Amino acid sequence: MTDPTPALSARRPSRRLGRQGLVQLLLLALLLALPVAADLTGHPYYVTLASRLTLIAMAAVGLNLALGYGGMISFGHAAYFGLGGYVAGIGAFHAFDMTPFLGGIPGSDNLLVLWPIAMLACGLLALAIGAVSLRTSGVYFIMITLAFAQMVYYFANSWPTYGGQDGLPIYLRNQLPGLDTQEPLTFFLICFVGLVLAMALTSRLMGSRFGAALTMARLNDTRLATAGISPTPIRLVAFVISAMITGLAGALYADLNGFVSPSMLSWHLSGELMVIVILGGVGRLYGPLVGAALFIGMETLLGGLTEYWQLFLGLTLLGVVLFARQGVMGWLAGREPHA
Amino acid sequence: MKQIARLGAGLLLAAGIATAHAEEDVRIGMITTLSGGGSHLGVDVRDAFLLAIEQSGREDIEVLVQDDARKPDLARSLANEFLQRDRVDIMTGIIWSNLAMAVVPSVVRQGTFYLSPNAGPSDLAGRMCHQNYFNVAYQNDNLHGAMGAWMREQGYQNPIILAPNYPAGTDALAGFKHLFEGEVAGELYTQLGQTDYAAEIAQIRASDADSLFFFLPGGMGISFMKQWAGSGVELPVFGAAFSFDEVLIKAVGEAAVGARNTSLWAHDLDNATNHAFVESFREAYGRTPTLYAAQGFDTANLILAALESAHPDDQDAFREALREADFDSVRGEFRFGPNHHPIQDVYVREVVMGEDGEPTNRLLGIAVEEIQDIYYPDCKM
Amino acid sequence: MSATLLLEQLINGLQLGTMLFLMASGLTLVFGVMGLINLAHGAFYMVGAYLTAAVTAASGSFLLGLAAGLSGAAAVGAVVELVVIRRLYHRPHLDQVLATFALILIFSEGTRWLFGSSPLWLNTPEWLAGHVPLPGGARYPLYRLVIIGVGIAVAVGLWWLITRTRLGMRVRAGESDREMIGALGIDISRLYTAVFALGAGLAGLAGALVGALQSVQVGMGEPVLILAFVVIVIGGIGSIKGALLGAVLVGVVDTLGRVFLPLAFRAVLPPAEATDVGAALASMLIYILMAVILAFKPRGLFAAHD
Amino acid sequence: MPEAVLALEGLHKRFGALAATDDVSLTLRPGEIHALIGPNGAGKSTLIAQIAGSLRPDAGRVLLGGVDVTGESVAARARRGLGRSFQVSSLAEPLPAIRNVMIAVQALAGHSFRFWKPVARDPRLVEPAMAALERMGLGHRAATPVAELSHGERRALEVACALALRPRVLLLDEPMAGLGPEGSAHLTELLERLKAEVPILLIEHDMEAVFRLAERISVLVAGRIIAHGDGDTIRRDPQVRDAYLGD
Repeated sequence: MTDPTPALSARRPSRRLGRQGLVQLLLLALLLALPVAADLTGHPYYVTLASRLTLIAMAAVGLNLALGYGGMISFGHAAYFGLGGYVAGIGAFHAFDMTPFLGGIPGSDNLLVLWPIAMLACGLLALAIGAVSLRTSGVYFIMITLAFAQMVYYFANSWPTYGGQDGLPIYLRNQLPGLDTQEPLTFFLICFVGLVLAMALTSRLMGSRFGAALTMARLNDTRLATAGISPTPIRLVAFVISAMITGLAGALYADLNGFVSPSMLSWHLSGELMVIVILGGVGRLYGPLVGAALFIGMETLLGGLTEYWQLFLGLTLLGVVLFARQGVMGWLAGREPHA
Repeated sequence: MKQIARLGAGLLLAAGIATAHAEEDVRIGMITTLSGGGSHLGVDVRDAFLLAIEQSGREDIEVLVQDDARKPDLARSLANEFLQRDRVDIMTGIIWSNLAMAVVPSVVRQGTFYLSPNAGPSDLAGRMCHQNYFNVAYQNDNLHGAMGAWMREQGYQNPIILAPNYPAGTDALAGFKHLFEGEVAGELYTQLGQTDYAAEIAQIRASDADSLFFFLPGGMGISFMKQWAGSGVELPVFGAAFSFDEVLIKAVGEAAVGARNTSLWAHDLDNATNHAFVESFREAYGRTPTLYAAQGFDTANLILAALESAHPDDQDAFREALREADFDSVRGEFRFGPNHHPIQDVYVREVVMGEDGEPTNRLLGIAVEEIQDIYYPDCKM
Repeated sequence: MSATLLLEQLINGLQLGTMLFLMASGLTLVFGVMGLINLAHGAFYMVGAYLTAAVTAASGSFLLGLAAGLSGAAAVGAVVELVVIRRLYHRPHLDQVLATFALILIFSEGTRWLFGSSPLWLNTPEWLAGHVPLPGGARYPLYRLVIIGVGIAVAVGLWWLITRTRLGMRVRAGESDREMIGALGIDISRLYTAVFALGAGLAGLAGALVGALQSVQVGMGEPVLILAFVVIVIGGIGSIKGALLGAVLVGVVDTLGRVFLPLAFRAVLPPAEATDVGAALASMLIYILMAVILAFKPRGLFAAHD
Repeated sequence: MPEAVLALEGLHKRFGALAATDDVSLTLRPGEIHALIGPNGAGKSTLIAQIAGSLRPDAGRVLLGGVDVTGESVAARARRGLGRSFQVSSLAEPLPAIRNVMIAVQALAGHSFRFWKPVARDPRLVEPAMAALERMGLGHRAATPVAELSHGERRALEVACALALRPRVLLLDEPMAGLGPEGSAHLTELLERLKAEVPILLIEHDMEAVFRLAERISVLVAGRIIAHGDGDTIRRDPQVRDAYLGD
């Protein structure tokens, strides 16, 4: 995995590079090894839990591109997560019912068909939302993205064809040719590959000319405009790519759960994705993974201990924001050289 | 390396290890809503369920309880935890239809029994019914339909009806109209989670309706009733027990008095099982049970009764025993239809001011005898 | 559709608007003066309602409860400011979002721990339970008119506070130039605590007043919070005038949309579908309004500053 | 007389009752430095904003190389060859110096929607950026984050960023501000050499530098240009002495 910051930063002590690289490698290895071990020892529950963690992390990787690298604080990424989920759900619904979608399009349970559609749909939605929202900035941007997500949420809630608030079940996991997606470990590996690809894409993207422009748009958009590059198209494209990654994660998440409902579109979920990104470390490649691991870990562990677990979750989050400024990834791996 | 050690420790902690349990023991997994809005329903189901298990004196039953925080994906994950890690024999506890739809189909398909202590979405009674799924509470339409029938009998001709715009809401109004069989003065839909009903109340006032039927569960019902009382509109009010449980009407106060509601149970229902239940629940928890508690209590007793004749590992025998429903229900007669949903009497209650100055429900009589849902013909079991 | 019903619905919209204004004014002040985005503002609304319910039940006096709700929420606000919020002023918006999101969880579950899961009882007091006749024959609940009155009184009070008092001068200085109040030798941290407590108190007042009309339960602040955010964004963040206008706009549009959209669609669609489409669109209406306004005025109607 | 590379024609801008820019016309010809001076509050910043494109004039036109750019954005004007530096340095602080320059080179090298190839090892970006840095004497600081540069180095870096655009016009907003005498002298020398390549519109308080560098000087007071001419003309102008130099 290439580091998004330039090789030119020769000042960076090599020891620190080693530490960050080592921690990152270890994280990926653990994420891969634990579910495989759980599967071998007959604990499929942990495989499923790891899939859930992986997909939430992937959704947060998408958000991190907009929020961390692009400086666009989107409080509405649940819209893309949920839309991706609904694409998977609606495709499966029509494939199962043998009814056409919107009058003519046949349903499909082939993931190779559903994934591109999910990403396309999310990309288009983000294009529309981004084009309006990026006219604003600061708190206005936070709030207008929230407003758009709420619109989608209420729409899904009251649209009866696909279950409304009850949601839409996916009776059989959608299929990938040649693989048994029902098998927990197989499905986990699909998710894992998705996460790694999303992270690799982010890393590659941020090292490219586009990434350089996006970084400048975040740090100093006047400088970018003065150089002759309009910040808004750069941001908009980043916002769209970000939404597509989150949407793909949502499509997989719906398949994992066998279920999609408006709760995947709720503002709580947008908030949780933000929390995960911040918890892990904003604008850090591995931040979303660490954040998701912590969040899911706390939800699982505390939830079993006390019915007031959300109180302790809140206290923990508060502690992190007040005392661990760089996110947990910063604590583990040191300061990002040019964050 | 210090950081790596920290990380490793954290993940080890996260792993946790399932404890083994003896072969003949019975393990029940309960996923219910214990935190956030609407958690009093889950709390009552849990408390009554545990009370019944405790009263049975059986040491070989282990009940695991988890909070779903009313999130479908969390409920789904907890269900996996119960199925794959704890290997429970029976699951129960879900309050909300949308969570039930997320969890139940996959649980029963994987060969585990699920007994619903509250939610009864129509799909699970009809085309998605399953041999391992038993609903011990009601099908969602039961109480609304029963109120429709009763209001027709009472001579109301022109009710205006109101519900939130979501599947359970539209189902409720459809169920009401199905058994009311007449024309209604109007149908109003509110937003889910809406808190202010001034606009709807003004519309009701402006209509020529002779009565009001509404379905607004939980906090929505409280808000509506308070505002209704303040509005001075004088139509008689009807609803289902979901807006008039003992907890809710205490929060509404005097404003609830006079409202009539259908319920499958009443705390003053006259049978020995019920007397004992209400008394022991009050003693154990210091409050009057709601119908959710009654449903939780019945669910536990149904399981206990079935366990007398078979262990869940013997799936066919245990299923047969559940189907028999040979237990003393707090609501009197209880049996299952072909789709494993109850065929039961539905009662009418009226909210009255109790002797302690707090409103309470009083049984008026039976609204409809032996009501059955309308979805069972779709059920191919 | 009679003129009376339209008038009644307009008053309903106004009442929803004044309630939103009580929430939004604190939110917008806190943002305008301290640059803080506070997701936990709804918690003070809940605290106000719970304290009012508890004190009213214990003392039998609604006014006493109201006073407790208002002052209690302000006190809780001051404590939260001292313990948590003041560490966030110089942090990026992101940190503020995370910390105040955490506060939502803490307050919701803390309240449930203290008061239990069941909604609390709180009703309109007898002496406010009457009705006022409207032209055209309908009767309007007195209590709702009282809420409108309180909202207007608060708006006037805030206007007076900000334009005519020393505290207000400092607040305005804070809006235009945060460095300057420091230079004036004003104790900024006390000013900030005061402003935050004022905002929390107003939210508490809103919760207390509305608690008599709605369910007093955990999480009651969240739907209002989102509406209040819509209000201040429409009005222009930091502007009290904008908050007032935005609140009334949102209140009226939401109320009228809920009533008239389904009716309007009935003219062109079959009744069942009209209800579906109308209700769905009505629930999205204020967000559409907000998007349209921001598309043309990206900083709201009365932007004070960024 | 060669055609003006930059021309302002009758610019007006009002803020409420205040006329911040009042009928300003001005030209910049190839090979010259045209200085714009004026007391604080004269409306220099407002004027610069209108030239750069971050503020739209109420009336009047801005022409770059004979083309009317009045309706164009900052970025579009930059692409037409308008390079500028800022009064308060406007750089991406956490990034190494060279990254600030590279973004300008990147803009010149075509569109930025290239998602794959890493910039860090792209000689087409790195080499011109290094050249611009070295020209301003910053070659050895290429990898240093801006936050760690001295004030003088930052001012030089601003100019390097503008130069990397290979501009046709350079708009420098008080480049000497905050520099010591030595730094000023050094920068003055640099600009002297530069003007043959790029005409410069120089906004500056350092009168010594202005009189030494500028072929023509315009004096802006209260939004209006009250005097215009070469150094001697301006020094002798009674209005200027009265309004500006006198005190």
